[in-house]
Amino acid sequence: MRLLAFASAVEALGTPSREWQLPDELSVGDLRLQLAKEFPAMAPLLARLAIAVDGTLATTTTLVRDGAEVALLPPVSGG
Amino acid sequence: MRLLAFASAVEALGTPSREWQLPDELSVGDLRLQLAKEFPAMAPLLARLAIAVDGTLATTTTLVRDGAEVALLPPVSGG
Amino acid sequence: MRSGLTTVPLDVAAMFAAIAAPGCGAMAAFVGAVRDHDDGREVVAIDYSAYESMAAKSLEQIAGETAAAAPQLRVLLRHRLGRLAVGEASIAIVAASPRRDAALAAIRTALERVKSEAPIWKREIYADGGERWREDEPLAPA
Amino acid sequence: MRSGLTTVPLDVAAMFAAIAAPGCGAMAAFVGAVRDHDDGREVVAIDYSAYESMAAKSLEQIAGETAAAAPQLRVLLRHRLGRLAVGEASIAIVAASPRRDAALAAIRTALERVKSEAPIWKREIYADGGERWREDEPLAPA
Repeated sequence: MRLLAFASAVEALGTPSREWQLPDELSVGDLRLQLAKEFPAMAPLLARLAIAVDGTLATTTTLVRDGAEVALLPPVSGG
Repeated sequence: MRLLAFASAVEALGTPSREWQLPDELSVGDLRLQLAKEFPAMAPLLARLAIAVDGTLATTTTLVRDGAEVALLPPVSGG
Repeated sequence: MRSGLTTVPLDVAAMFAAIAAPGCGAMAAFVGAVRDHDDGREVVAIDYSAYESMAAKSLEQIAGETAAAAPQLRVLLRHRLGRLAVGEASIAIVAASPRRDAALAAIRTALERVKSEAPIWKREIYADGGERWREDEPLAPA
Repeated sequence: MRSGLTTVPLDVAAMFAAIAAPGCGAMAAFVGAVRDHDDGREVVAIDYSAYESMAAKSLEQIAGETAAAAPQLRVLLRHRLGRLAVGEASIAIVAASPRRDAALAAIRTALERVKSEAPIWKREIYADGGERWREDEPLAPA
């Protein structure tokens, strides 16, 4: 999948965008656990992050397919 | 006094502005009675008219001195 | 730029510029324009007239009192007179504030007050050749 | 002109012109600009960034759904990205309607939705050399 980070999540991920290979299709809930494991700097952020899959806000049960675009979205401040 | 009329009151008065000589200082309440007498076309309008004396909205008891500017103000529609 | 009456087209961008301030992150505007119909009749123009001296004072007072309702709130309010074609703006109200709620509330408050407190009238000119004074709101004390 | 993101200065007059319609006598606007302070710190600029593809869709959706709330209501909503100095506009929302209540309600509704639904972030740049992400509102589903 392609992992995109925004705002403070960029620093936590170390980059605004990277490929990330995971063995299988998994839920967004499981993805959160994997993120905390693989990117420890992300762990303290995770509770505040929304996650979008292919441009749509995901829930814990949303499935992430291979090739998906997964965006890590801190609380927003537009306007 | 100088009598000013606006909107539909212009037609009722026959002019937007005229001098009007009244014997004495009088209240706006009495002025309304005099207007109805002197300008019969004004009578049906009077209940809807607000009256300003020297640029300030008057009440029935406001006194109109000689030389005052008295404005006949139908309901408004600015905006 | 001061609140008041004008016979030239209203310029909202210039009004925004006139009230902008580095501490005011929220700006709101209301613009009233001539509609092409009213009560089912086709309108081609509106003639706006006013008791000018009193209306000018009224608009300044409404802008000043509306601005006084919140800290750092700034309000500018201009009304156009004369014959306006469909689509032309008759009134423009702008507000600037550190807070968006204050700016949005200000334009609504000022608009409602103008509609009942300013001695201004419109005469609608219809496509069928007719004309009519609109006399909608009894003039209210400021 | 469409609702969405831009990197060039916002032009409220052009946005008003884009939504004007002969049947719409009421137009309202909200403009958000960079303030010179926040939480007591002096701000010199704000960097706005976005998840651009999703934010563009979100702004279009908010404008469309807000407009659908009332007959003949038209809404246009644009957000600027990049580094903005104090006083520069980051967002402009305009609405046109036959009714002033609908126009005024629309800009407030659209603004509140943008603040919680659009994936857009500001990073404040302070006079003391510091910088900080503002992360205020958990992103809400549209």
